Amino acid sequence: MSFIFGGQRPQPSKDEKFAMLDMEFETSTDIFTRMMGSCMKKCVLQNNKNFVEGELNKGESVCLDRCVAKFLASQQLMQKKMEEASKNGGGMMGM
Amino acid sequence: MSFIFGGQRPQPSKDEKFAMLDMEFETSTDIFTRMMGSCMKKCVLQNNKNFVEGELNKGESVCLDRCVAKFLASQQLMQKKMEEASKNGGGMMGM
Amino acid sequence: MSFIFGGQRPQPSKDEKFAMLDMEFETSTDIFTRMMGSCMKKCVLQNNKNFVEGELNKGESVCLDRCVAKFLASQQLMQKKMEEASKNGGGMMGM
Amino acid sequence: MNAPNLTQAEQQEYQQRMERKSIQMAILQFSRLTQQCFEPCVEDFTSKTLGSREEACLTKCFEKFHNGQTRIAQRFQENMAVITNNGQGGF
Amino acid sequence: MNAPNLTQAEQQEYQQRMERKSIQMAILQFSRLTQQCFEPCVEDFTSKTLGSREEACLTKCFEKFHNGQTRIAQRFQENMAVITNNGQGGF
Amino acid sequence: MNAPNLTQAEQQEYQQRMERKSIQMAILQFSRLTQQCFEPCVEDFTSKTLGSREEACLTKCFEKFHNGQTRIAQRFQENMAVITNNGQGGF
Repeated sequence: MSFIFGGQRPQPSKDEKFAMLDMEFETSTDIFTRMMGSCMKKCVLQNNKNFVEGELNKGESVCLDRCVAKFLASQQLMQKKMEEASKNGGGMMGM
Repeated sequence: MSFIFGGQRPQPSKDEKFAMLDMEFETSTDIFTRMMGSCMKKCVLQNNKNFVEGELNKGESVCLDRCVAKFLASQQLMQKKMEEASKNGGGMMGM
Repeated sequence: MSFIFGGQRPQPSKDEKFAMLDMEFETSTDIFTRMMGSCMKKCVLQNNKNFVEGELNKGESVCLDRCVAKFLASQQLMQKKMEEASKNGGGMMGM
Repeated sequence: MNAPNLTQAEQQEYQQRMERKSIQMAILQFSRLTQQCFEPCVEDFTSKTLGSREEACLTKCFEKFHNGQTRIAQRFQENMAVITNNGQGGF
Repeated sequence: MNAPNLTQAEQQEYQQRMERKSIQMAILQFSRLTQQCFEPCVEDFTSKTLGSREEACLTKCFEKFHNGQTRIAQRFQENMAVITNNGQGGF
Repeated sequence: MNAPNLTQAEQQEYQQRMERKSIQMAILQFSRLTQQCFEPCVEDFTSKTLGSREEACLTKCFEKFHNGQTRIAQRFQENMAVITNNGQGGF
């Protein structure tokens, strides 16, 4: 997320380094959880009100594969837009 | 939130002070995020299934202004009720 | 959650002990919050669009009692399934 | 999961930490409640002040959740006591 | 809630901590936004690349949220200033 | 975002911290899953014990999510590898 980390400080302390790694971990976790929520909803839950079957069928599997690809592509696209907005002085999402 | 912080300890340590500030930050962040979620839903998303336009139109803008005012008024009202319930010995929300 | 804590380390440090207790606290809080969300939705909110009454009526009360029992039973059942899946080498939910 | 053994000094320190965490949780719960009642009760945005009907709805909604939460917390504790005694462990 | 008094050294240290927290919050807000725009804009899974209509929708959705968020933040700060001046306290 | 350089001692310490965080995350994920399956599967509150149909639904729901999550995690890692190699950076 280069639009956020502008200038890096020269020699971060241990706590700072750990905080950066924590942030990376929480970011990946968050994006993964959201992607899973959206893709399960779009590919599996809409047609499974009663869960008669535990296995993923062919249609669900293919849908999940594409959904992951599209979710990450959406994330890349929005990141680009965010960087553009950031350059135009908009700041980070109004806060 | 005076109903929560009853008696304050005399001289808090640095960690305690930081924890208090963290709490304030997380509280404002949380309320802001929820307000944004509710107001975007009520004023913008209901009529924008396809996002043909990125700008806010006049109706959306005015709706957001009022929604923020009403959300904060609701928060104040509920806080008053909470303080009353707290005085009547109910404790903090049953936990 | 015995499927997660396999072998315990011999003598945990203070920080480790606190981290374990924090985890327990956050786990109970999370499960309680989710149970409350689901049970309020199923027993109370579905029939209260306008909140004409602040008290719980008889039907709502009984429904909440049963909902709590069933939610916790569901949690126990899913935990059993998780432990079985974990034994079969599936690992923890694919991550 | 077996609870770790704490020395007395650690117990006191953790007690304070718990208090802070409980306050934090209560605040976040309150802000969730605000949203949960705002969404069904406030639907008119032709004005920027709450109408009397909206205020009444928010008040009843608060009471309903407060009562519901109290009841759920009681049942939760009773059920957890049974589960723990049955040796099935907690979470 | 009265803000605690910080020494100058503490202020500096807290400043840094705040910066990190703000970054963290911005990142999580961004990932929430991604999901909020993905769900209404992407509904076709017969292909694994975004169509031009989907891309346009995501872009407009981003702008709409960006503009909405900016406006809400302004009003939030104005309203909070009024509430605080009225002595009703913050959160 | 460039990963910071860790000394060997720091790496070991962080490793332990990561383990705890992963466990925490797994627990919260499990509790989310419980709710996600409870909501569609349990709808009858005329009794306080789970019926056999409800139990079957919960079991299938668990399996469905478990399988879905596994597949999504695999694709996620594959896609992230491609994105990183293309030099577009991670998050």
